[in-house]
Amino acid sequence: SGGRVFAAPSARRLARELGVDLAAVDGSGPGGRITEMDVHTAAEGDATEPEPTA
Amino acid sequence: MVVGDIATGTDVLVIGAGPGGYVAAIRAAQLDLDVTLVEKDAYGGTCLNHGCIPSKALVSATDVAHEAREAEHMGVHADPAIDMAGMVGWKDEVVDQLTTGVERLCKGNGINLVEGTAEFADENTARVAHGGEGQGSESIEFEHAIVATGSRPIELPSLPFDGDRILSSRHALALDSVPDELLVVGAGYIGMELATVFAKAGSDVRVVEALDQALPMYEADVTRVVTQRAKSLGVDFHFEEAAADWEARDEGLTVVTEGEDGTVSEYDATKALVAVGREPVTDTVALDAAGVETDDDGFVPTDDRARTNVDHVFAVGDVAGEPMLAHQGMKAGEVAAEVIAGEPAALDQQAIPAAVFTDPEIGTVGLTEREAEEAGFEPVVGELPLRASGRALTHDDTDGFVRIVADEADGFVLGAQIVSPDASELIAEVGLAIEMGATLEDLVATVHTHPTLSEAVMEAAANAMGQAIHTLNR
Amino acid sequence: MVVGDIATGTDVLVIGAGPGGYVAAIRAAQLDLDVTLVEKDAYGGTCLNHGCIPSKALVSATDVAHEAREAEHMGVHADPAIDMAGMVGWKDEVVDQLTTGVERLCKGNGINLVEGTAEFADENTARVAHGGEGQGSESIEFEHAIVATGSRPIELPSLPFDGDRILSSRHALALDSVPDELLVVGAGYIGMELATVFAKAGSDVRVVEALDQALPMYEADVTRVVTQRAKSLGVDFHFEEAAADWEARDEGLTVVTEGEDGTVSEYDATKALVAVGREPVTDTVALDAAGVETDDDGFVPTDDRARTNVDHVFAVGDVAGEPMLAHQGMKAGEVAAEVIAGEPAALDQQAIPAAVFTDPEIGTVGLTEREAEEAGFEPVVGELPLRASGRALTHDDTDGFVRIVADEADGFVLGAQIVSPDASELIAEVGLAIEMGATLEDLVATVHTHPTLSEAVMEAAANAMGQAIHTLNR
Ligand SMILES: Cc1cc2nc3c(=O)[nH]c(=O)nc-3n(C[C@H](O)[C@H](O)[C@H](O)COP(=O)(O)OP(=O)(O)OC[C@H]3O[C@@H](n4cnc5c(N)ncnc54)[C@H](O)[C@@H]3O)c2cc1C
Ligand SMILES: Cc1cc2nc3c(=O)[nH]c(=O)nc-3n(C[C@H](O)[C@H](O)[C@H](O)COP(=O)(O)OP(=O)(O)OC[C@H]3O[C@@H](n4cnc5c(N)ncnc54)[C@H](O)[C@@H]3O)c2cc1C
Repeated sequence: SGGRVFAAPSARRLARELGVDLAAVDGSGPGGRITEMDVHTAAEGDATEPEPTA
Repeated sequence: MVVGDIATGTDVLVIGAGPGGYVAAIRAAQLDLDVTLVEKDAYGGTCLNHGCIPSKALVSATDVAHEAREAEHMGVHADPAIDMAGMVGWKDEVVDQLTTGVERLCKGNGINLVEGTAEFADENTARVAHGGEGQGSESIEFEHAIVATGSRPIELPSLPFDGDRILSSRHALALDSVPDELLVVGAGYIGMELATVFAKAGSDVRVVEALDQALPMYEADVTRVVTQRAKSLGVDFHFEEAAADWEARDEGLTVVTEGEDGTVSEYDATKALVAVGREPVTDTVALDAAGVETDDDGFVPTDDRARTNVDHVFAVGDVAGEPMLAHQGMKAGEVAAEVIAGEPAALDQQAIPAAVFTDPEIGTVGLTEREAEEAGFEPVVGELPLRASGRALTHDDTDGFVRIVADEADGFVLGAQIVSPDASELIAEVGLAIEMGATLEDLVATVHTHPTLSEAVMEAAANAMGQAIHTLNR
Repeated sequence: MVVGDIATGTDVLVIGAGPGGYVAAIRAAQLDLDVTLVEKDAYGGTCLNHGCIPSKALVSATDVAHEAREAEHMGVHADPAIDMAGMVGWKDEVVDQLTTGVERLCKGNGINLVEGTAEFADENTARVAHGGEGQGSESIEFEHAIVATGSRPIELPSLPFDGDRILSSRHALALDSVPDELLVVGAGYIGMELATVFAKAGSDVRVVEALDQALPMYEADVTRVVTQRAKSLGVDFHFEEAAADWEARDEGLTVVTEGEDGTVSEYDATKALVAVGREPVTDTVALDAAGVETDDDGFVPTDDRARTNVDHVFAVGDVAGEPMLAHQGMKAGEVAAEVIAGEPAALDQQAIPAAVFTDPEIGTVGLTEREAEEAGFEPVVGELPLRASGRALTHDDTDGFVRIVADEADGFVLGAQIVSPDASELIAEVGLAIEMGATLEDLVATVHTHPTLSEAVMEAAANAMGQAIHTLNR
């Protein structure tokens, strides 16, 4: 659907903070919306070092 | 004030104290950075002094008069008279309160305020020339700079501003009497807001626009409501005509226009207001000394961290390009400050709302149906006409509609186009819905107060799901 | 109309066509159920005919006059006069349009409309007595029934309604002249809205309230703003006094009150409006014939599916108890219809908003700080005073504030208390935030249009995070 990632601003900020690429996260929310929990899960499951954010 | 040439150092130099600059400065100071804010003119920039605030003050004040004048059928008999000098005086008080407030907030946050014009000397130094003779100048060394120099009205070579007969929006917001006949060149949002203000204040208003509709950035059915209302206020539209020349005449002027087909027309007016767009202000600041690039239109390109091509120099607000709106500048100011402070901030908003404070207002956020299609969605659209809203009826204001655009497949809310009283307020909810990834169902399930216009947002969403109560679903 | 006693059958019998009933009927019809809607009086019930809509029409109309009267300092000179008969006539037109609209929507959705009073005969049958002599009656067999019989004003034995000197809200909304002196008994939301309306229309208004503040369901600082404004409109408050007796006097009356301490006072007035609450209407419908129980206050208890103690009988709206608000009734109506149609619906809303259309308005949704504590949260609170809002200044209306309550630990938005112009509209966004499980950060990250009052919602949230720009953070 339009290639857009659906996630609340707080989840998007968390993804930046943890260096998670939202496009690669499976959302568990309605319609595939990505929750903060999904971002944490993706960050833990990711063996690579988080990217620097600033 | 500092006299003579002394050198100071700062973590963050902010150039320009409009909405982009003062918000950046305050946010940076909150994040414990040492901040210097330079402003050459007045705190609050265009927005507080010559833009958003004064225009909305006049919109509100003329609206009070207009509503009272039109309320006989509601049992209210009034014959309001407008004293433009009094109205502008009140507007100036509003502006004063807010600009004083901005200055106080800056001081309260410990920002170093410098009055003068800042020009880059090199990548890490700016010179500030203090206004007035013998005021001297100072050198400021910075770790990071935020350019927030804003924009100014575009001048037409054929109709150059003189502040007397040919006005910019800034002049128009400071008139001390209502012009008998006002010719507005340009039917963008500034032209349309001021055309409405002066029509309500009693001017005979004529609008000349080169394109074929008012507010050309909006969909035709959105614009139609506002154009119709403006016509009923006596505004006379001339589309597909461009201002070509002018001539002084008694106390006023004659403006010559040229149509698409070469037809020449002449319009007499007391004053002409030219509102054909705004251009970035970069000629005050010597960007090239810092190595900062501009694009072909003179704007400073930035990335999603509000960063220019020079890593430690940021640009926010109108100088950074579209959308040239105060809230975009403020958000970019916050992001620039947070990025400098090392926070994981970004300009990653899904939707920047925009409002036009005409009668009725227009409020839009996110995608139109067409834009949603172009973005690869399969949009579903829901609408509630305002005449089906109880609150709109009690406001005696039923021209308009609320339209919600969503993705058919998963119901995600993608956008809204609202034409209604307080549309500027109503879009806030849809903006949040878009940012949250809310679905139509989420909007419909949320209980909305009765009777309000916000119910129309819920009902438009319900209509998109085939579940609206107060309109038959299609 | 059906004459004589015939029997018909229906999937869903809805009794009462107020907001609870007509919405239930429309939603049930949308879900392909065969629906019969019985109304004894007028489509739209209390809300459209004698409540929400007429009161908001008069609020809006008197507001137009009031704003124009008070705008001299803004350069608008008007001396508005109110013609109450004209105003009430306009209000009646608004009501007519909406009630006709409801009838048309019901028909458009294929609902079987029956005029008359429905009384249960047994668990699956109701008798409808058609109004008027020789109109006969009919029997309706139903699979499911939805009781939506609403509420009526509570009458004080010491001050019984006579529609002439002693008025209910319904009478007050239909006056054809402005009473010189109006005594309002009860400072709940209906009393306060009407006190404001008549003060703006020119009455000398006096409010007598048994408790020690107006709008006692709200926090003291919320109420204070509205009480102060009412006082500046000339409303005279007498708290901790209860109406005890009355006596006719010339064209008006004298009302006797008794204070907490036994002090007796006498107030002369042209009319008295008694607005001390509303009680459920169940005496029209013979609930016991269907086995439906009521509680000690006469309300029909329901579960989160809007179901009564009898499985196939539902109750929605005021008859089902607090909050006695139209939007609560509508939502319950939808849920009842959906549950009957086998959908997984429930009254699981996290927050039911409420508004008081005084000057300024009050809008609340979700929890107050105290309620959040009681619910086991550790609340954090953010506020923006309206005098820090640019839009409030341009509205010339800066008394009030936006307060946001959130959970300290995870930032979830829990509630809002808003006192401002259009507070009834502004709470929509916070309602959505609560239902979505949005955090303070989500509200702050969402770009809000400048200049709007909705920015104050964002700034109050930012204040709770220590990040507000336009107010110093605590
Ligand atoms: C009539 C009108 C109505 C408008 N209404 C709205 C509205 O309702 N909503 C909305 O969102 N937007 C509105 N706008 C647009 C809004 O005003 C701008 O988007 C906003 O002001 C941009 O903010 P900024 O901080 O980028 O620049 P500005 O507000 O233009 O501020 C730039 C500041 O930088 C200073 N400056 C420039 N160069 C230097 C230098 N070298 N050294 C020191 N100082 C310098 C200037 O003096 C100025 O104070 C309106 C504009 C106009 C003209
Ligand atoms: C002055 C005033 C202002 C108000 N303002 C607001 C406001 O701004 N916002 C808000 O949310 N709420 C407001 N309310 C409250 C609102 O009006 C009620 O919450 C709402 O009307 C309840 O809807 P309902 O469907 O339960 O009942 P009602 O609207 O009372 O409708 C019940 C209907 O049932 C009919 N009926 C009863 N018995 C039978 C029977 N046996 N057979 C057939 N028909 C029957 C009645 O004739 C009536 O039409 C206001 C109320 C008043 C009085």
